[in-house]
Order: sequence, then structure tokens, then C-alpha cells
Amino acid sequence: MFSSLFETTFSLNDLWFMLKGAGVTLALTGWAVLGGTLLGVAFGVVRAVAPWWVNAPLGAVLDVFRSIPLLIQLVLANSFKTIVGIHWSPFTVGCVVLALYMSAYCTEIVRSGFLAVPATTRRAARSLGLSYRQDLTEIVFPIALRVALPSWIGLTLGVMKDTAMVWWIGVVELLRSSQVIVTRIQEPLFVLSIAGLIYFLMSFPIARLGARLEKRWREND
Amino acid sequence: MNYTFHWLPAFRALPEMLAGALVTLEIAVLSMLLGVFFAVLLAVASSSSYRSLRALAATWVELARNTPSLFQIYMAYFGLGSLGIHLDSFVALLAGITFNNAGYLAETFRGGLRAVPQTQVRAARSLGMGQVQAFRLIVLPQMFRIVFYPLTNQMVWAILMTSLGVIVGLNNDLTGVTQELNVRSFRTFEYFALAAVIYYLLAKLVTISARLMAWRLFRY
Amino acid sequence: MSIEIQDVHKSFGSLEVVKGVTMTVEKGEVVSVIGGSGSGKSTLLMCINGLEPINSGRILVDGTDVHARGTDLNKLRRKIGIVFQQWNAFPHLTVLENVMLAPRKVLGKSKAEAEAIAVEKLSHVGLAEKLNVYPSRLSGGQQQRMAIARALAMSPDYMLFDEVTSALDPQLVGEVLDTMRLLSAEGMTMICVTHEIAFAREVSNRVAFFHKGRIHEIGPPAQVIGNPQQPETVAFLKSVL
Amino acid sequence: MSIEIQDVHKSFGSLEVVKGVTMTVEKGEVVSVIGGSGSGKSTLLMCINGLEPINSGRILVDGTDVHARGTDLNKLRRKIGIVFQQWNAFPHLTVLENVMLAPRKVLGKSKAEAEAIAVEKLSHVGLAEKLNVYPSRLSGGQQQRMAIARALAMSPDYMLFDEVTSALDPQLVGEVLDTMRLLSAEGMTMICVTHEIAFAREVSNRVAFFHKGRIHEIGPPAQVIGNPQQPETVAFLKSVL
Amino acid sequence: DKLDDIIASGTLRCAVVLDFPPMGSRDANNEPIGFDVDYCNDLAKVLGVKAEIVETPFPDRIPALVSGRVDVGVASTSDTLERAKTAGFTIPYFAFKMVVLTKDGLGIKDYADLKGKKTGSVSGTFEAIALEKDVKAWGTGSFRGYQTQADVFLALAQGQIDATVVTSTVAAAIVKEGKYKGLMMGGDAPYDIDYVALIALRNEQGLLNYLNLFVNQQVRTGRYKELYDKWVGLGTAPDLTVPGVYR
Ligand SMILES: Nc1ncnc2c1ncn2[C@@H]1O[C@H](COP(=O)(O)OP(=O)(O)OP(=O)(O)O)[C@@H](O)[C@H]1O
Ligand SMILES: Nc1ncnc2c1ncn2[C@@H]1O[C@H](COP(=O)(O)OP(=O)(O)OP(=O)(O)O)[C@@H](O)[C@H]1O
Ligand SMILES: NC(=[NH2+])NCCC[C@H](N)C(=O)O
Ligand SMILES: [Mg+2]
Ligand SMILES: [Mg+2]
Repeated sequence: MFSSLFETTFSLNDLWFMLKGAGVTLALTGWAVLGGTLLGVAFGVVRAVAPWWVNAPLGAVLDVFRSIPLLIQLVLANSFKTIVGIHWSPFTVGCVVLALYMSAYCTEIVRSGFLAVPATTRRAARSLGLSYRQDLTEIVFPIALRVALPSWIGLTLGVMKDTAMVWWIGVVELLRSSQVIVTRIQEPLFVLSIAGLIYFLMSFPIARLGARLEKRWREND
Repeated sequence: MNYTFHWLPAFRALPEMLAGALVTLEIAVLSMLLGVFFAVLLAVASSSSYRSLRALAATWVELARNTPSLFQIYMAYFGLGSLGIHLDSFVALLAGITFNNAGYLAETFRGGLRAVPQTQVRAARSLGMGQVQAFRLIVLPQMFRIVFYPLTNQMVWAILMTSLGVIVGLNNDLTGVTQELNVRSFRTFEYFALAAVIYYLLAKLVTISARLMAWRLFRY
Repeated sequence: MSIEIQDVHKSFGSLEVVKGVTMTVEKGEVVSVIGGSGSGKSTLLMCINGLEPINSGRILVDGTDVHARGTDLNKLRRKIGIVFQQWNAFPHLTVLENVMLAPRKVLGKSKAEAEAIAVEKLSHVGLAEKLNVYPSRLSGGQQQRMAIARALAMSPDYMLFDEVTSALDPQLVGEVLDTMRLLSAEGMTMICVTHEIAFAREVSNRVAFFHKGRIHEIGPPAQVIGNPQQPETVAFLKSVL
Repeated sequence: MSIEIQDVHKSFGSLEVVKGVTMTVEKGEVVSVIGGSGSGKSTLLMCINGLEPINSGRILVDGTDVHARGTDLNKLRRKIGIVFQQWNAFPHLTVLENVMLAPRKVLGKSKAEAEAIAVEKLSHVGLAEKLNVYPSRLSGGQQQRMAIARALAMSPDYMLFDEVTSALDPQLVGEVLDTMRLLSAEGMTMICVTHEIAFAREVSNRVAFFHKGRIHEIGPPAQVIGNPQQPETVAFLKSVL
Repeated sequence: DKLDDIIASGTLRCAVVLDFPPMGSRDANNEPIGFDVDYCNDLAKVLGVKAEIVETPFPDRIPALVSGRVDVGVASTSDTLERAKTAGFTIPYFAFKMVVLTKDGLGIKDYADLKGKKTGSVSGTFEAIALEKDVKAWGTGSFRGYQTQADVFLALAQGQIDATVVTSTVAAAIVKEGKYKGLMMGGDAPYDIDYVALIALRNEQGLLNYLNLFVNQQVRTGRYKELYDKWVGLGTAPDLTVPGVYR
């Protein structure tokens, strides 16, 4: 079987096909992260400051997204949109579900970043005459950002990897495109290794960057 | 909306699905036990003085963390399969999730170890405890508390990941059963909605029992 | 021009922490507040600049009722500098930026103006060399002095100090107390909550002894510290000396 | 029966922290060590019970060379109790369990025996009421007293104290010092690193002043504290008094 | 209705299974080819629109249709009564006979030899349901359902399973291609003839009517035979009528 590593029928064409798949993976990731982050920041701020009767229901709803397999969420969303008659492509459904999924995690990251700012620091800001809004924009957001960014990077990479599940509802992304080629040329180990390598190359450098940032900032505090 | 829900057949399938949930739970628990075992080995290996051991541990951890778990499971089945290593679907899924768990938990454990202050070891050693005693009696219990929460999170993750077994032909776990029911009748929404509820309850079961356990275990 | 505290009561939930305190601090005076842990000293300071609401009584700062509806607290607080026990450096800003922030955002000064003020105040507290350093690189004493400079940059009429030295290593206490001595010599009106009895004796016009939310004794240091009348004061002084 | 420190040198990497210290502490003696931050006091204590290796010189405890190959350090350490500046309570064990742990696991005592010892030592330091509480519920002073009881439970011949009060609130310092006074009155051999000059003067037979890794002055308190000879000693005493 | 929508939109989206040669597969450029692909193109041509091939694994055909991802399924779909509760079927456009596909050296010569063996097929397909029923009845051996046809062949080639049941056309194509090492036929499977039909939404009578006529025309004009010869070759194109009943 190893001989296939050397005399393969895998062509440049196939590599191109997989790279297109990787492009879809990145596009999905991009939209999901954009939507997930916007929603996550909004929800996160609400969860950090709102009274419990807003906070608790919101937390419970978001918790649902973290307690059900993404695969099932995708299937459900895909069939639900048909039932209610929305005409979205599987790609759109994938983006929306991933964005909601990401927002559920992002909310908690934002919230804990927010709560990581010591009350005493905020009190100091207020006692200098800064208004509540200035306190938020000048003190809380910047500090929370440093706390949250490393986890946010981790989350983004997680979502990038989770896009693999979107093939189930019919989107040909990186993993699915490699399966297509496996079907044709029957060299699963070789083709899958290439897919794995592409995932790794998309994820590892950013993961390293995140780790570096985290360390740098921790030293600064 | 011109869709008529057929809930009755879904509810009739409930016993079958609950049996699937049991398999799901079984895989998740096994993968956690094995995952913790390998994670400890990895954490030890990554601080070992042998370069090859450190490299092996680093490779495992980075691969587990930087490729999709779906990919890992597919690899465990068809990737290993093409090397002539035939894992049963159940075993392949278990292997894939264990691989993933171990990679994440190894990092958790390393962080947990670092989080126990060195002064604790110093205090223990100055009472005459040996290195192993200090680790077992002082460091380990404190580390356990630190990693407990990440550990339960990983357990929930493991449950959610079992849903991917269906791509390697596993058809007796919750998702497998649900998909079998689905492809026979194509009442997709009804069956999967029911599955979602069961997964949710499983996840809650884990978090709530973890909370109770933490409350019992960590009185300090 | 004064801070007038009139029969102030303050509770957290059902716990009454300040139980009817009356005290006036005249412009130019230095008043030290001493007393056991949990006696309500910090809480009182926070009521003075409106960080905590009060339950009854009044606090007048230059005649303005702090807790009246309609009082612009953000404006009022510019008059009152406060420095806390925990170092409250803004970790994401350099020392210079820490001090420049409020003049720019609250007083609306230009960058150049704010910088000039900040450099001046930082030099005043002996931090001219640390302008572009992040607070994490400062010692505790330096952080506290930075916090003082930050408060001074608003040109406050009053300064409140809440045990600013009690989280410091013994060797760093001196430099912070020196800075406070300097301020009092310059005629700043100050209320200092402190455990440093020697310091209180040296700089204060008056010393107030707090016990369980009430002022038990108030008067010149020679009287309250040198010759206390109340048994609680005697016991407290014995415990900290 | 004594601790003999003979020309000990100790470096961390290229930084020499202890630069040739010689000192003997006789059985029954109380020696206080004073000196500025970073002068190597803590490091020396950790060399005495073998928690840190030394680069040259010798340390003999009751004639046993601590740093000789073949010395059973775990056994040696039973003789030497040590209490650190940072509270080293084991947070996952109750107060009683904290104190029982070493007698049980190191000395192999039965549970009942260990408990009897622990209760006795905890009563001795005034914590008889807190047996089943977790350390997080104790004040800093109580935690330090528990640490002392924990060391005492091993029936050590020597006790080393490393600035045990310097992380405490002023009000809690007294209770810990009282416990140490009690021990010294009972004839325990002690080396106390401390910033509490009054305490050092009161309890010590001798005081050693450390400066940059060397002993600059050593002698009876009346001499070293009352009438220091070296300019560094004078400067240091001025800064902490 | 749907028929108008398709004509108005200018594209016809067909669900086609592309790991199922000769009905559907991909060429060296990873472009879709096969009997079903051509069939869809023919349909698009008569409708006067452009064809868009949407790849769907077997279990995903009806979900794809129902969830609106495709307009029709040209995807070798057996016209079972269970499925007809969800999707609308045309008259048959093709018919399969099922055979056992196995690996040499396992000694499986006919369907009865499957007893006690590890078998597998594509989840939810006509023959998967039949095979699983028999495996259950035998009480020994195992059945495993995969999500794509490719995974089944892969599992068979790698030895994860010992045998599967597939349509004779696919089996012939796969064995002939020789991509999977050592696969061989293992005799006929004793199932009914698997009539497969085009699918469309159950309530789109207009479209279904059009499709029925189109299937009829494909046979009448000889296009059906032409495509059969092009993609399947051997023998004659299956008879699409069921003797003794009206359809
Ligand atoms: N935000 C709060 N909510 C509830 N109780 C509080 C709050 N802040 C302070 N307290 C309680 O009010 C009492 C007085 O606290 P305060 O901080 O004013 O005391 P203090 O005199 O400053 O003591 P210390 O010397 O320890 O700083 C304490 O019992 C404290 O627990
Ligand atoms: N583990 C270590 N690695 C490297 N340097 C160290 C280590 N421990 C201490 N040092 C350095 O050795 C020097 C002496 O430290 P030591 O803790 O003995 O001083 P100290 O006299 O106890 O001071 P303090 O009064 O602040 O406790 C310091 O400069 C310190 O930074
Ligand atoms: N072995 C196979 N994949 N056969 C494909 C045929 C699918 C079958 N006609 C069905 O619709 O269920
Ligand atoms: Mg206070
Ligand atoms: Mg020290």
C-alpha cells in the first residue's frame, strides 16, 4: 500500500480540487466567525451586565447550542428551513448554524473576559470621573480583549475544524472533496493525509500565534 | 408551510433511540477513561528528557488539536484500514475520540500541574515527604480540582463527538440509530429533533452530576 | 469649601456598615481615619465620592449634595481624587497613558496638554523615568505613586487615601508615605485611612477613630493617639503599635 | 547539638546569592536574621534543610552534613521544621488533616496517634476550635499558626521561620509573634528571618544582619540593633523602623 | 408550480449519486459523468434549461429533494412504498438486478454463503434493507450501514466487511475497472427486480406528469438504449415494464 505514495494517480488537478474544497472551508469559517463573533460579543456583553431574568434565559438558550452535536444541529436546521419554506443553499445553512454555534461559545468567552476586569479597577476609573460608557470603552473592553483573544483564536480554529461536518448537508468542503477523490482513485491513506496536512497548515500557525499572544500578554500583566 | 409533522413514529422509536443513547454514553465514558490514561502518559512524555518521546507527544497533541475530529475518526477507520489494520466501527470511533481527548487533556493536565504552586511542594518536602509522596498527596489532589471543570467539558465534547460514528458505519449509537430511522422514512426533522433532545439531556446529565461531584469532592 | 458628612447611614443588604457618621473636613485640613478591619472606613470614602449610595444622611462637597438626585457625579468626582489599597493601574496602558487618560477623556484636554500634565504629576511623585513602561513592570510602591499622580492629574480639591500602603512590602511603604507628606505640605485637603499610626500622628490635623461604623473619638493626634479616652481606641492602638 | 554553617556559597545560575556565610546556632538558641530584600536570607534557610543545593561550604545539622551524598534528606528534614512567608496550607485538607498528614505518611503513625499529636499542637497554637475547617476559611494569621503547628507535629529539634508575618495584616501579626514567643520560651532552637525588629530584639539571643549574601554583623540584639557598627546596618534599621 | 419555476429559473438541479458507476461517477477532472448525468442533461435540454448536477450520497437523495436543494432526483431511487410517503415517484427509468460482491479468497459463491459473514451496504437503500433483514433472520454475521457507496467498496476492499449486495451493473463496472484489488462477483441475490424511478416532490403533480412522459419518450426514441449501450454495454437494456399490471 505504501507504494501508492510513490506511484500515485493523484494529479495536480486533484490537488486543485482539494484546494478549492479548502477554499470553501475557509469561506465557511470566515462567515461563521464573523457572525459568531458579532453575536457572541453582543450576547456576552448582555450576559455580563444584564439582570438575571435576561441573563438566565439567554444563557439557557445558548447552552443548547453547546449541548447538541453540531451534526444534528446542521441536519435539523437544514430540514427546518425547508419546512418553513426558506430557500437557502446548504452553504448558507452551514454558515448560519456554524455562526450560531460559535456565538454560543463566544458569548462565554466575552463574558468571562468582561468579568475578569477587577471591580476595583473599574471603581478607580469611575472615581477619576470617567462615565459608565467611558469606563466600558476605555477600560473594560481593552482589558477584556486581552483576556479573551487567545480563547477566541482557539474557538475560531475549533470552528474551522468543525466545518468538516457541513458535508453532511451537501457542501463540498475540504474533507468531502478529498472523499470524492478517494472514490475515484482509491488511495485513501494518501489523499486523506494530504487533507490532514492542509487542515494542519491552516490551523497550526494560527494556534501558535494564539499561544504566543497569550504568553506575551500574561507576562505584561 | 405545507409540511405535516409525523411525531407518532418518532415516539414509537424512542426505546430504540434510548438504547442508542446508552451506546453513546458507553463510548464517551470509555473514551474519557482511555483519554485520561493517554493524556497522563503524554503529559509525562512531553516533559521527559528523551527527545523522541517529547517529539512523539508533541506530534500527537498537535495533530489531535489541529485537525477535525471527523477527519481523525475517518482516518482511524479507512486510513488504518488501508494499512491492513481493521478496527471495528465502534473501536474506530472510540480510537478517534480517544486520540482527540488525549490530545486536549494532555494540555489541560500540563496547565493543571503548572497551576499548583511550587511552594506547595516545598512545604511538603520540608515536612520530610519524598518526591513521590509530595506529588501524590499534595500536587495531584490540587491538580485534580483545577482540571475537573475542563475534564467535564471534555466529557460533554466526547458525547457530542460520538455522533460522528455514523460516517464509519456505526449504526447502534444514538446518531446511528436516528440515521437508520431517517433513511427508512425520511421524516428527518422529527427523528433528529428527538435525538437532539436526548443529546441535550445526556449533556445535562453529565454537567449536573459533575457539579454534584465537585460539590462533594471539593469542600475547600 | 469643605466636605461635610452629616449623620450618614449605609447598609449592604441587611448589614449596616456605617451607622450615623458626622464629620466635617475643612479645606486645607488633613484628617486621618484609623480603626479595625471592617469598621466601615473604606465604605465611607466611597460614599463621599458617590461610588456607593447611602441610606440616609447627607454628604456635602463644597455645598453640593453628593447623593441628591440630579447631581452630576462624574463632574463632582473630578474634584475628589481617590487612591485605593489595591493597586488599580490600568494594565493595558503605559504609566504615561494611565495618567493622561482622565484629563483627555473627562476634561477633554488635547493630547499635548494631557501629556504635559501627566509628565508633571509623574515627576512630582518621582516616576519621571518610568513614563513608557507598563504598570506590570512597576513595584507596588511605584504603582501606588502612579495612582496618586493619576488622581492629581485631575487637579482635585480633595484627595482620599484608602490604606494605600497596607498591601505594600515594608520597604516600599516609605516612598509612598513620602509622597503623601509632600502633598500635605503643599496644602492639599486629604482624608487618609491608614494603619500607619506614626504617619497619622505626624501629618494629620485631626485623627478619627472608627469602630463598628461609628466615630468613637476624633481630635488632634496628640489627643486621640497620644492620650486616647475610649477603651476601644486604647485596645486598637495597642494592637497596631 | 547545633546547626553549623561553614563558608556556604550558593548561586542561581550566574547570580551568586549567598557569598560565604559562616554561622553556628547552638541548641536552645534563638537567632534572628534581618536584612534587605534579596539579600539571600530565604535562600540560606532553604539550604539548611536541603531544599536548595549549595555550591561550596558545608552545613552540619547535629553533625550530619546536609549536602553530603548519601544523606537521607527526608529523614533529616524531620528534625527541622520550617514555616514560610507565603501561607503554605494544603488547601485540599482540613486544618486537622494538614497537621496529621506528615506524622502519618512520613513517621508512619496510626491515625489515632497522629490525630492526638495534631490536636495537641493545634491547641498549643490556639487553633483547637478550627480542627475541621478548611484553610481557606482561616485568616492569614491563623494559617501561619497552623503552619507552625504542622511543623511542630514532627517534633523537630529546630524551627526555621522565614518572614512568617510579613504577608499578614498588621492586626494579625501579633498573634503569630505570640506563638513564636511561646516556642522560644519553651526552649525551642529557632532561626527567625524577620522584619519585626522589636520582636527580634525581644526574643533573640543573637541577631545576624544580612547584606548582599554576607553576614555584615552578628551579635546580641543590644549590640546589632541597639548599637549597630556598620553603615549598612544603620541604613537598614532606619528604613524599617 | 415547480415545473414553471424550473423553466423560469433556467436551471434544472438534479440529485445524482456520483460514487455509483456507471450510473454516476467522476472523470479525471473530477467532473460528473455517467448514465444519470446524461439522463439529467437530456431532461434539461427538453425543458430548455441548463442542467446542474448536485452530488448526493444515497441516503441524502430524498432529504436533498425535500429540503429544496434539488428539483428532481435522477439517482437510481427504488420506488418503495415507504419512500413514496415522502417523495413522488415517476414510472421506472431503469431496473437493476442485485448480485453479491465479495473478495476473492473468502469462499463466498452465492447469496446463501453470506450467512455468518460480515456484510455491509449503503444505509437505507433497497438492498441494504433486504440484506439486513436476512442477516437478522439468520441470527449470525453482521450488517453495517455506510453513508456512501464509495465507503462500502472501500470497506470491502480493505476487509472491514466480507461482502455486499449491489446492482449487477455497478458490480460489473467495479470489477472491470480493477481499482479495488481483488473484488469479485459472488452470484445473484434473490431479490425482486429493483425498479428505480425519478423523484420529485410528492405534491408536484405537474412536474411528475412531465417526468413520466419524459421517461416514456426516452424509451420510445431509443435514447434509453443508446445511453445503456454507452454506459453499461453488455447485454440488453432492462425491460421497464412489469408484466400483468397497469402502471
Ligand atoms: N460591596 C459590599 N457588599 C457587601 N458587604 C460589603 C461590601 N463592601 C464592604 N462590605 C462589608 O462592610 C463592612 C465594612 O467594610 P469596609 O471595607 O468599609 O471596612 P474597612 O473599615 O475599610 O476595613 P479594612 O480595614 O479591612 O479595609 C465589612 O463587614 C464588609 O464585609
Ligand atoms: N529559584 C530561584 N532562581 C533564581 N533566582 C532566585 C531563586 N530564588 C531566589 N532567587 C534570587 O536570589 C536572590 C536572593 O533571594 P532570597 O529570596 O534569598 O532573598 P531574601 O533575602 O529572602 O529577600 P526577601 O526579604 O525579599 O524575602 C534574589 O535576587 C532572588 O531574585
Ligand atoms: N448498492 C447500491 N448502492 N445500490 C444502489 C441502488 C439504490 C437503490 N436502488 C435504492 O434506491 O435504495
Ligand atoms: Mg478598607
Ligand atoms: Mg525571603
